Amino acid sequence: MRTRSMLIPATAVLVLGALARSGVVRAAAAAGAISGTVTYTGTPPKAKPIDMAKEPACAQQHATPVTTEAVVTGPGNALRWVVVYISAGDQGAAASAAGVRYDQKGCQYIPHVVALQVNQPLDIYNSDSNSHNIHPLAKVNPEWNKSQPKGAPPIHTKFEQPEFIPVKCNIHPWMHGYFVVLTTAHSTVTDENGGFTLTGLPPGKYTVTAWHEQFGTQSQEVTISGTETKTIHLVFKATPY
Amino acid sequence: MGKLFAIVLTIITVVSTAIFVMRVWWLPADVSAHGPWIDHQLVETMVAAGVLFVLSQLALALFVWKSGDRREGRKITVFPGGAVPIVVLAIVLVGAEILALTFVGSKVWASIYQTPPDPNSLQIDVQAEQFAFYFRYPGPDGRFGSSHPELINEATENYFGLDPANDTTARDDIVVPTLTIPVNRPILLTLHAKDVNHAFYVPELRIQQDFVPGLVIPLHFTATETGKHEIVCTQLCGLGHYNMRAYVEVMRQDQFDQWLKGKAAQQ
Amino acid sequence: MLTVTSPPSSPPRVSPPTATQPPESKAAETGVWMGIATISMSFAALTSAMVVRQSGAPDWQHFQLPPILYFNTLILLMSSLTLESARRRITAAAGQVGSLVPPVQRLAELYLTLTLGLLFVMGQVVAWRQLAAQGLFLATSPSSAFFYLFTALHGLHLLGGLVGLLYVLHRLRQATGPVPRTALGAATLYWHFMDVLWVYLLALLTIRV
Amino acid sequence: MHDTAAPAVVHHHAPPQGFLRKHVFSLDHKVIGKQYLDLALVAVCTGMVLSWLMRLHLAWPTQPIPGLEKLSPNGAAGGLITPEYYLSLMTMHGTIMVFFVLTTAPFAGFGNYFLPIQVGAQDMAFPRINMTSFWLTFVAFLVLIASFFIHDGPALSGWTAYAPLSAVGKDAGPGQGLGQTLWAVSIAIFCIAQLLGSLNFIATTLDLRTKGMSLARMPFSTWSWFITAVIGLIAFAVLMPACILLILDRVAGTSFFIPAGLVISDRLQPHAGGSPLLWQHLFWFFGHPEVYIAILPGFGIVSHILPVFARKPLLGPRVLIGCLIGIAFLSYTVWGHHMFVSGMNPFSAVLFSVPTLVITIPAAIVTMLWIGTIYGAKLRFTTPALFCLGFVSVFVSGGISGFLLAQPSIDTYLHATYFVVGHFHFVMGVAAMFGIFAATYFWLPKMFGRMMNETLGKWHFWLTFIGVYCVFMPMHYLGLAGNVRRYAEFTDDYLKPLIPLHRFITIAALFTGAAQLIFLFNLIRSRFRGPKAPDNPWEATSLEWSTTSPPPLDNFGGRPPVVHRGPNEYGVQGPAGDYVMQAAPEPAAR
Repeated sequence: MRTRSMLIPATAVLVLGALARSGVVRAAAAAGAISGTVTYTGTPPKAKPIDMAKEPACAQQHATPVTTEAVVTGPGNALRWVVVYISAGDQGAAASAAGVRYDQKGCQYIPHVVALQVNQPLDIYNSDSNSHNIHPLAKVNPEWNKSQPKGAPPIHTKFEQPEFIPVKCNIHPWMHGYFVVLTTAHSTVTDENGGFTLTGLPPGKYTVTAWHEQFGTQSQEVTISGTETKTIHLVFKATPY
Repeated sequence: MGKLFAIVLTIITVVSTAIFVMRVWWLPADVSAHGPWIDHQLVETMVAAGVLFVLSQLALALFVWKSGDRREGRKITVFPGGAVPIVVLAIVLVGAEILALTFVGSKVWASIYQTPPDPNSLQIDVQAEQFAFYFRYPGPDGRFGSSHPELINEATENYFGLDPANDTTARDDIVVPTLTIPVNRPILLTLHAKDVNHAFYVPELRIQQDFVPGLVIPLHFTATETGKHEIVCTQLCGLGHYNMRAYVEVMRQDQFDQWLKGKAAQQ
Repeated sequence: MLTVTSPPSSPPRVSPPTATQPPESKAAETGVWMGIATISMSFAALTSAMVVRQSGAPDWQHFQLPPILYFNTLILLMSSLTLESARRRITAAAGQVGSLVPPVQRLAELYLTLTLGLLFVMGQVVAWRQLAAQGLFLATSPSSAFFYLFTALHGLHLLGGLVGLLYVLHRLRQATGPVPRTALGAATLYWHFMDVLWVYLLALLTIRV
Repeated sequence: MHDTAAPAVVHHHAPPQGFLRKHVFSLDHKVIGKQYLDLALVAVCTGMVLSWLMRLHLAWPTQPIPGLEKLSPNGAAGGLITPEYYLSLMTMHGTIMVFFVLTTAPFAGFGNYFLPIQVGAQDMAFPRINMTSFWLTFVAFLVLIASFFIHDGPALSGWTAYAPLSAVGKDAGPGQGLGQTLWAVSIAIFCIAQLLGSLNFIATTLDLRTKGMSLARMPFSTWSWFITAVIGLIAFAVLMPACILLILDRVAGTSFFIPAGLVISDRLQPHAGGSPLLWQHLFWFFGHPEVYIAILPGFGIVSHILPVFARKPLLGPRVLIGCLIGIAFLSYTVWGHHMFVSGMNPFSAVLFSVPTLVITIPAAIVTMLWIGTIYGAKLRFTTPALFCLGFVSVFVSGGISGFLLAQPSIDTYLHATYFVVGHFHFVMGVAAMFGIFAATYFWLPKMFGRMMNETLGKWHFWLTFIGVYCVFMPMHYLGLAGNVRRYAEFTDDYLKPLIPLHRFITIAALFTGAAQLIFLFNLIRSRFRGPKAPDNPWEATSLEWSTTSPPPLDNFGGRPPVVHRGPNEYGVQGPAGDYVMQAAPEPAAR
């Protein structure tokens, strides 16, 4: 796997470079944007503190215990870690050659959720002084499970099919994250205030979809004309358990 | 060559035995109520086995030393009495040792594993999984919520598959990754494994027991000293086996009550 | 295991046979007895596995054995009878007229045994298809799993016996050489064992499934 | 049994023509024996390299091993051995060593070559089955090795392959996909091969003995191979169906070993009702006798070789054979001592503990017989003699620690620690290897007609003898300190102080391993360039020394030997010296 995954980013860079020069990838001229916030109604589950007693090296890194990240809320019912993306209306673009960094630090995934395009390189690092194993529980893409000891080189990988892939570390059962692999290049993950911005959208009619790992999906139709920035608001219904 | 063999073998025997006798590497101090029996049995057996070890190695060394004798005309000599004394010796010596070990050993075993747990035991539910242990206390209501494998979700820390939405007894269950117990109180663990075989091993507590998925295995012990020790998995369970551990923290009863109250308040 | 007594194809390097019939090695028979021991052990292990697996398992699913199995049993028992009769006749004939090979028509019972053996295997396949038609497959329930496992393993061993019989038949049809009495005896012994094993398995399956 | 029976006619196959028939698909038991030994040589080199990698990783886990990334880009990225790769190395080391070395070399290899000769037969009872048996073993080995070259890597659930880890498939982690299936298939094939081999050994011993070779006159090595074959016939007959059940659980969705409600890596498994303990019972019913399959040929080899160099008869020959039979019988009653902490009924632990302790009696008698044989002997310190003496010493060292492990109450502490690792490496690993070395130095002159170099042999012995004690004795100390086995790294606080001792073991293991290169060199050079060996270089009595070195195709050049006495006639006035050969017609005078 490693040799293959080493080769593919390299080829991707070459191909994309050629495409960019030949003008196939359109410049971001005359493009609009969609921004907004994601919030919830109802009672979300309490974020639970994580006791990392099992891995003292990690426990020491957190002055106050970190909490579970399945549902993270912010001021004004903001909802964090929601993937917002264009699910329809996108013209399609080749995979970005820019690698996405996924880190393991203090026995946490940083970031908790990463949105990727199909075939976009993903580089997984271990910044801890202990081993981790990375286990993307893929069903459509090939599943793999691999240890990354302290000091081991980063794992370079990519996914060839769109899929919402839970990823976990079996050694530290609390470590959970998501690789959200999408066909579109237009995707983002909400910040601690529930905010997001999708940029570089040429005029046209789009469906914007927001996905949350516990609360499912919400969609809205948006039409962009010119270089305007449309603001939308997406709301999830939360349940305590 | 025979003399060389005898010397080398003697050195090996003496050095090996000396390291045992001097206890350069030895068991950690025992902190359990049943541990002294095990330690006693272990030392007894070790002495008996050690004597046999030294005797047979030295006999081998001695005979080899002597049989290298190359003097002209030396005749071979048969072992005095032939094979009969050897058979008798082996049966009597080893047999007596076996009888003693079985008799005493099975009493020790029986007193630990074949006795029912104390009815006043503190019951704690244990879930072993790839690659961690989780411990569950029943909470203020004194009852454990029932476990549903299909509800196990580690992303939300639901390691036992509890159903707080429908099962009220589950809502106050306390789940922690560190086995916290009061000193001098009988503890009854009920061992569950959610995926593969694991084992519960605390050298200081002189306890080792496998988790078997599909079975609930009771395990009881009493810790006699406060302190913090490592619980490690000794049954190969996959890539993270070496890192499957937890801590057991033995506290004074009042500290424990305090701790439990604090945990209950967080639920 | 029946290859031992093939006729010498080169001048014997051992002391030449003094009698008309060289002493035949009993190794083939010993071999079959050893084979019987080991096959029995394997099935004993599987039986204990079945007992352990059934005890306290909530997913044990009782089902009706396909009736064709009893018919198959009859066929297999008959094949044992024909084979035994063939063995006696051929051995007796060989004893009377020295080491001459019996005429081909005396082999009719052997052909019949072969046919019955094949028929049994086909009958077992029919039983499988009937079970499958009921929706009972290998992984449906432990009871069906053990059924398929036992019948398949027995069937494979029986096919091994058929190959052995074919080999003996081939030897008997050769015009030259001594009658391979030990080989025939060994093959017959094995075949009878397959019978006994099947009756045991059928009883086990009837009681437990 | 057939004392007066005329030699049976078996060797019917013509002298083989062509390379393939002569050296590859040969029916000759001698060629097949050599093939087994060559396979075991390849296997033991592989297994040893694996153990080096493991030891290096345990001592210096963060130190990249140069070149390893090229060998295994997936398991050792950056030259660092990942935990799963470590477990794969460990699993493959155990499987290769137990099955393809300790079973293949002393039993199938030397047994194939020398059992027929020692009973005066021209070949095995069933030469074609014999050939099939070897080639099945070979295929089993290839299947196992193939798992190094698949994406997921080899199996990692240990040579014991405990279910459900070994049964549930790839959800349980790397190595639990195709690698584990290949493991199970390989072992199932190996079982068939060994069953056929055992059957052959038994039939040959019972039916092909030459005139005058009564059972009581058989050499001790023949006895041990015969008894080992009987053990194997039963043991592998149980492991094979167990492997079939495991394969079905893995590929056909059955639930023999997988209970209901398992959640592995967040996935509820579609299985129900199976029993993980069932696998353990089936496996150890095979597994414990397997220990004796590995070591009993060593017993026979030492009992056969020791009198030759002691120049006196083995003490208590009948007692020895009685003990071997007793051990074989008892070996089937003790399997549960591997499962004291497995969650089986605590009462049965006591039941299994008693025969486990009782089995030490015949083992102790045998050891004392050897020591008693050395008493008052005129030892000739050749390399095979030294390895026999070493065998006795390491067998005692390994066997004695069994007293502790046999008791469930002590096993509660020592189970699954390095104490166990030290114990079984001494008693079945190193002891059996010493038996193999003794047999090689002793019989190579007969097999290839060339002597091995004595100086190199003695260097090899001394380095190995001291080396194994430096490697395996400290493991007992680690075990006492509670050091858990099968750990890829020692991250626990209480294990960290033990790492210096691990480093000592690693260095000792590297040195001991390097000493084996002397053996390898000696073996290969002597095989082709060694000085010519006479027919009976050691002045031994058994039938293999009555024929030429190497023996002709039918072993005795058309003159089957007639046996007049047992193999134990040393220290007597014989026609050629202080011994009388089994085939010598003259009466022996004491």
